Amino acid sequence: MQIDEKRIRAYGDTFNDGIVQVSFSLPVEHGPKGDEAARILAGQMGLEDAEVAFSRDLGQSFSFYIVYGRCPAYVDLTQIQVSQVEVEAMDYYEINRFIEERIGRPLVVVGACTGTDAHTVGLDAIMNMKGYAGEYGLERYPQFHAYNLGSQVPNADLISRAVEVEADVILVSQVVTQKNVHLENLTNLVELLEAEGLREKFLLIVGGPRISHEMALELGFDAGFGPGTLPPEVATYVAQEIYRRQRSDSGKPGQ
Amino acid sequence: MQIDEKRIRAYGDTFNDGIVQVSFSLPVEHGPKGDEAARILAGQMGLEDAEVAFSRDLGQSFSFYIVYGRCPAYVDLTQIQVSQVEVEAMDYYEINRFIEERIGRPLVVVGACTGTDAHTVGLDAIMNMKGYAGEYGLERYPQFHAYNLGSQVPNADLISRAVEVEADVILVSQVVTQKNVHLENLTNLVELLEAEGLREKFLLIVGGPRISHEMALELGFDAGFGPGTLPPEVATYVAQEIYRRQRSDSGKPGQ
Amino acid sequence: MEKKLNLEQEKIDRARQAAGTIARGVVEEITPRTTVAVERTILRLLGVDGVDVAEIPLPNVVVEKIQEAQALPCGVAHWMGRAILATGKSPQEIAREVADGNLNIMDQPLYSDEDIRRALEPHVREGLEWIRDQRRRREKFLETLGTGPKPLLYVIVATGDIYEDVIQAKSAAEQGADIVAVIRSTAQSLLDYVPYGATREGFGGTFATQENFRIMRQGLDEIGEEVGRYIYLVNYCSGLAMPEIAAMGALERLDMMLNDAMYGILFRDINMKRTFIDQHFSRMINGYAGIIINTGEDNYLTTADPYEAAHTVLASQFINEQLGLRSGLKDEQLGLGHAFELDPEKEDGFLLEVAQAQMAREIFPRAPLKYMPPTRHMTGDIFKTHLVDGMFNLAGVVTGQEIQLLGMLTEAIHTPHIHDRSLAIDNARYIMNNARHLGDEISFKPGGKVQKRAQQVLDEAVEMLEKIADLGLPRAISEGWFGGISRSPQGGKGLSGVVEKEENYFNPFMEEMASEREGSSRAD
Amino acid sequence: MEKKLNLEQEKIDRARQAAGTIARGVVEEITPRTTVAVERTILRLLGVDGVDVAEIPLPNVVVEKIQEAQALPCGVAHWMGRAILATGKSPQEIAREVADGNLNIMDQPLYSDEDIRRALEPHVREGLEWIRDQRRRREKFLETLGTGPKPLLYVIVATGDIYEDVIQAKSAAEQGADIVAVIRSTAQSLLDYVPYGATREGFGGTFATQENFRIMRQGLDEIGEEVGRYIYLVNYCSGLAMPEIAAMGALERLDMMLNDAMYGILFRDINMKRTFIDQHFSRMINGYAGIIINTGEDNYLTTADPYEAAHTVLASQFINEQLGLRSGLKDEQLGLGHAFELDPEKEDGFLLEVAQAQMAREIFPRAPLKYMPPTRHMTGDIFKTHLVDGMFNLAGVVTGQEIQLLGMLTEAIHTPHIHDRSLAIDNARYIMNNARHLGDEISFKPGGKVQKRAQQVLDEAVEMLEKIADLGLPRAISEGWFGGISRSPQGGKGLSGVVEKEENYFNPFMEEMASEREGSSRAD
Ligand code: B12
Ligand code: B12
Ligand SMILES: Cc1ncc(COP(=O)(O)O)c(C=O)c1O
Ligand SMILES: Cc1ncc(COP(=O)(O)O)c(C=O)c1O
Repeated sequence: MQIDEKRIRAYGDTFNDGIVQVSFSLPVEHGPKGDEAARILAGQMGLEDAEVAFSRDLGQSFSFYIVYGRCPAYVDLTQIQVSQVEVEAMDYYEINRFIEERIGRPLVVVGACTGTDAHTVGLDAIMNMKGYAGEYGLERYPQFHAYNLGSQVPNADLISRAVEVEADVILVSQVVTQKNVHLENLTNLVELLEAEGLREKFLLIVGGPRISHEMALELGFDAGFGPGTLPPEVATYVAQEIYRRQRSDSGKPGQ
Repeated sequence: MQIDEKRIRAYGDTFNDGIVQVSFSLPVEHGPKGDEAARILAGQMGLEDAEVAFSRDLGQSFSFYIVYGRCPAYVDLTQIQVSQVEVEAMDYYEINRFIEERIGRPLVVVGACTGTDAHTVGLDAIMNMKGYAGEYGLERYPQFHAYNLGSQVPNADLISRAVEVEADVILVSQVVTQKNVHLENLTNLVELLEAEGLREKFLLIVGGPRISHEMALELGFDAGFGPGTLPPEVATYVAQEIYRRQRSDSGKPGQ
Repeated sequence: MEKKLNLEQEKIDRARQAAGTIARGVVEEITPRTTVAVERTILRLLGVDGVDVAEIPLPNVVVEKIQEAQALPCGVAHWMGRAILATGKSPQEIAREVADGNLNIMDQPLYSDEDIRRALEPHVREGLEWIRDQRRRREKFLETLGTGPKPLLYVIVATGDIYEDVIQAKSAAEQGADIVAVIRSTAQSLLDYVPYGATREGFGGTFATQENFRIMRQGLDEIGEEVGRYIYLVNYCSGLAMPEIAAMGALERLDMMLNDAMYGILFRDINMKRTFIDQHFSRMINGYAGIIINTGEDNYLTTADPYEAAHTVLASQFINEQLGLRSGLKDEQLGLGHAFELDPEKEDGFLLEVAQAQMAREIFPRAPLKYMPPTRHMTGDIFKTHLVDGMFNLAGVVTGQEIQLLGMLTEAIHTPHIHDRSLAIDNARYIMNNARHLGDEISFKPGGKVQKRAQQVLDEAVEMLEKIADLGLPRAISEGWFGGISRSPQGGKGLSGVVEKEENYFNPFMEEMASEREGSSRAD
Repeated sequence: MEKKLNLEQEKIDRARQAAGTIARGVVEEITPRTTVAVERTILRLLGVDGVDVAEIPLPNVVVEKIQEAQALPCGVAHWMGRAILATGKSPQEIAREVADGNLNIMDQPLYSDEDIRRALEPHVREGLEWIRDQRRRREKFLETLGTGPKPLLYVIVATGDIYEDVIQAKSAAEQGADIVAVIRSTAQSLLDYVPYGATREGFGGTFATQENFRIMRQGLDEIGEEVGRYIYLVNYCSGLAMPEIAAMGALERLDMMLNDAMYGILFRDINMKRTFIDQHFSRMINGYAGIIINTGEDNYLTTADPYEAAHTVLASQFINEQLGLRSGLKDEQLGLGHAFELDPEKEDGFLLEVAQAQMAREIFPRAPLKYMPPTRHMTGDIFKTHLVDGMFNLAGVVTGQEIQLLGMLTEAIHTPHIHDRSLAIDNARYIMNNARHLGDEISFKPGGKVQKRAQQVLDEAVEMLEKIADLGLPRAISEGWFGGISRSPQGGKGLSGVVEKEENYFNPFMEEMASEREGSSRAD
């Protein structure tokens, strides 16, 4: 079976069959008319041969649909560029050595769950001693001075703390994304930093289960880390990026 | 909350949020590139803010995706016409009385699972004595003479049997739909009947879990019955339709 | 209920005794103090409601005025009583005038304590009467409509918009939900006031306001009549405005309240003293209103390891029980929390979950235990999550839980959508019906994995509680014994709202509630 | 294995005895007869393969020629032996020449039976040697690679295209599948021949051909090495070409075969006599090849009511066992079938399912029971189906099943897609691991719902079997005792392919296999 990388379609049990499953609710009474509405909606998503495999009454004149159909759309895999934080895998010891040898001083990191977000587990996974999935957090690294401000920290407080401890890096965690509250929050942080002329002083990093590097860049951050991030990935990125900036700027960031 | 029936969109937790869930596999290695391909494909289905909530390696360079996004498409409910077999609810006794009084003789019905289909349960539900969901099957009706030919009956055999017993009605069940084998089968039956000039002699009915009335009409049948059909629905339709034809044609069908 | 775990009663007794000692220590801390929130609550119960031009709730306006004058140690009741005597107006009128700047509440003639109490008396009576009416109304509904079979199915709504919430809640009730909780917006717990009016914009939840309570209560009463089941309404009695929310809930006939003795301390970094005082009065109100509280032990397992920390859940249940009884709650109102949070990849994890749930059932036989679903190990794999939720539902029915908070297949993705809830309810109904009497049918091998696990968890809890009884609860919390989170007695939000009572301080509601109730037999 | 159901051994013995009587009756019917399929099978085992210009398989060409001459009662071996002696050619060369019209197999010189047997002997030996080699190869793989933990996870592939099937099968193996069955196209079971070559177009499944077997076997051997587990291959040894498929499977190292004594009769309306004869020889071949058969009792519950008809499953298991042992299968090769098919809406249905599965486990302790998933009550609600499949997996692990055919969340929709299978495997792995030792841990209340149900089903099965032992199996089938389907001894397809043997008839493979094997101890 030769795959055409330029025309990747969904696969059920035969190449290019384009099978996809879709589910959604409609504010429509359950019944044949609702089923037909669901079929039409699936059609508008481009599905061919769309069939309502199941529908369920939700009460209150709502109904739920499970639809299968064939999606003729395809993706050109050769055109896909995933922007990801590029880090050569370094481990705990390598990172500490790298910072010691190439930067010559411990790096100061301030982290917080900002706004009204109180989900600290993700940030703790990166920062706390005990770390995550068997990897130590930044607090344990001799070459990092890490300040974990915890949850529900206003952006302004985070900034003033970062200034106070002369941080190199600001780490922000955002987990709650309902109504895009995280986007508002993150944008606001960048704006505050820029307004105070502090944006360039810090390496600005955001993480969370719905964060991607691409989105982080768009929001004006230096990097973004998504679900499953391990502390050494963040530590490596920080060390290498600060080293790179030092060399190219000939001035040290964050000082 | 006033709903605009002309612009019905999918609903997650806020009117018109358009939330839909999609899942599919791609013939692509699991990883960030695959996730991005899935996101793009969802985009081509018209989804906005599409996010890959989960992806899974399937081995063999395949991967599976669960995506959520917002579908801006809407459906105009006021334009939807569902063609359904229209039957006023009659019960066992009413139907028998109706046939006796208005048609004046028992109706002859021949049924089969045609082609290679061996799923008899659906047809039996309509035809057998014991019936389905508490409703008797046609065999129990004094005003029906029902012949159930069982499974895997070639179309030609079905036709010759129908001619032999002077049937008024042919019932066909089709359950296996893979590679659209049912469509071929059903089309072939209509073609055979037409070739032999017999199409008008019978009321031609098809049923099965993926059959709709609309599809049945398109294929040249008189009616189609989908999942959950009960025997009296079929019996009522048959009785009324044959009565109607008798009156309007002034000639009896099936004789 | 048949005992299946071969637990030693002597250990259970020791645990309960240690928890009693711990609770006594806490109560000693509480008694000489009040908080701004408690005082605002008194005003609310006296009928004060509404906001000023700056949208500040009147109870806050009044209490702040008194606090500015450093006169709160006498209690807001004292000052309000004097104002009533002086003006002949109602508390609400007085509050409004204070807000409008037409009345200086600090500048009122002096009256005897007796006069003051007498002046307040009709308002106190009216407040309590209203609550008792609501309680009777609930009892009436329960008599006529009844509820679903146990475990009751508990779902959350969390759209941020109270009107969408009502739609979702009604849909859920039609599907079979017995209990609906309106999750609060992320921001609310740290607000030292309660927002006002109907709200349509929250994040991760909907603001708890009295008007929102009313709107949802009405919606649930309507659908309850339709589906022929009384639908319980739940909200969050926690955060800096904890006792005010208790009052609002009592007035608007909520049926359950998330109301934990330590949750705010640990998970919202609210000051310890503040929390202990606030929870005590909250619980008195909940007790009086016949509201079932839901404690928050499940939360420990979201930050600590669910296998290692299992005994902290049990220890905390004992503490919540002892504190609850001391605040006037009955056993039947103690919806002690626990959770199904072990890593689904753990071999025999289901056996361990059943052990824990069965253990809670046997140790707290009269408590309407609240069983929380898997969350932390859930991913965006909606199919897997649905399945793990099914195993959770199975554990719930097999061990005879009373309140089953249903897991949602989209746990790791978003707050529940309308069909997520429907699928979750269908899941629970199927599993619970299909295995309805499995619990009656099976017993566990003596000395097997299930029995051993329960015994081990109990042993560890006894040890932990006896140590805490020595150290005191504040010290244990400082050392991070719960949820791996450490909080110091002087740290956290809201300490400035704690006030040492003066001698003539009084809280007419607390007094009245305490005198009306018969002390729960097990409280000493 | 611990006994949990308090079943009376005396009843089990009675049931087995009655089934023995029934089986003896069937064997009496079989012995004097052969069928066209059996004869074609002999040719295949002698090395005949390929098709003629009209795509008719050579075994059919040869057997039809002999049948036309009404000479089949002597058996194809007789005629082939004579041709070998006369031409000095191999059976394959002879068959090809017959097909090309260059040789008239009926027009061969006469030889003594002894000479004929001697002429066939090297070809018979070669055929059997090949099968024994395959068997040894399997044993070697099992030794070196081993298998997954029990229950083994069994999935189906059914794309209709053997090359897609291989992709899907390999993906499944990577996900954790232990057993892969290639489902056959709807049309195949009524074909009185086996299609030839690699096929890419089937409906609801892929044609069973020897080349397809080979392609899939190779694919599974490859992936088995990669994942470090031997992956079992399964196909359908049923329909009008049943014994030929047994031969093909033996030659291509299939590991399991769906091979039921009555399935074809009931569900494909194949003539009874034809089926009994075909299944006997099929089973001898399967037995010889070390193949595990899968019987089809699950199917009854798709047409009859799963609650009412539960005992017919047990009765049929006894019959399949007794017939199987008489065909030379060992207990360890009897993958007796049963199913989890109760309406999910049934209260305590899970208890009844566990009762049935545990009962089968206790009554057939050495059989690798094959447990079939919920199908008939499944709808297009993929979430619900996934969940019911989870309960099925739980029942499987709790009752110690050996072969678990995994339910698919799209059961009511389509044959499995690549991710359906992956989700199903993930489901089973999670449930079975998470409740791995639950079965060891629990016992059932004496006289409780579980025990009572098992006892009741056993009672009914005993009664049914004793009646059938009186009436004979054909009569019971005519009266619709299995699956609610009635079939008469003279009805159904393929009767014309049944042939009364002449005195000098012989089937060299049957003789050789019978003499090689030690009669199973329990067969009388
Ligand atoms: C645990 C939990 C809680 C705990 C939090 C305890 C604590 N101290 O953190 C408690 C019970 C308190 C809680 C409360 C609430 N929660 Co909560 N919670 C969860 C849960 C179950 C797990 C989150 C978690 O710990 N994941 C494990 C960590 C390790 O993963 P992670 O956060 O993704 O972190 C990794 C990466 O993202 C990355 N990362 C994360 N941050 C950072 C930062 C940096 C700098 C870097 C480099 C990397 C990085 O690295 C980490 C390690 O790999 C999720 C559901 C789920 N299963 O995901 C819901 C969930 C996140 N919660 C939710 C909600 C709504 C709430 C509430 C708002 C509900 C309410 N109204 O009361 C409250 C209030 C919380 C608040 N104010 O923010 C929603 C969010 C919905 C949304 N998308 O907006 C979720 C998805 C549940 C749901 N389906 O409704 N919650
Ligand atoms: C039971 C069953 C079987 C039984 C059939 C027993 C029998 N005698 O019927 C057995 C085990 C033998 C079987 C075998 C196979 N099956 Co099957 N089977 C099913 C199953 C589980 C249920 C079907 C059923 O009985 N439904 C109950 C009846 C009452 O519903 P119904 O058919 O929809 O009928 C109702 C209406 O549709 C309507 N109706 C139906 N017919 C008619 C006719 C008329 C005239 C009218 C008016 C109304 C009407 O009224 C009925 C009552 O309301 C389905 C999966 C599922 N859960 O749906 C798979 C399923 C139908 N089978 C399937 C397949 C592939 C097969 C096989 C081909 C597999 C194989 N390769 O071996 C074989 C071969 C069968 C063959 N040659 O056709 C697939 C079909 C896939 C597809 N969409 O193409 C399914 C969907 C399973 C799957 N996911 O793979 N099967
Ligand atoms: C006991 C308890 N109280 C309160 C909350 C939520 O509180 P908040 O609104 O403060 O986030 C929870 C969280 O689920 C809880 O378990
Ligand atoms: C024992 C047995 N044999 C054969 C089959 C399938 O047979 P066919 O290919 O004839 O449809 C089944 C069906 O699942 C079965 O259970």
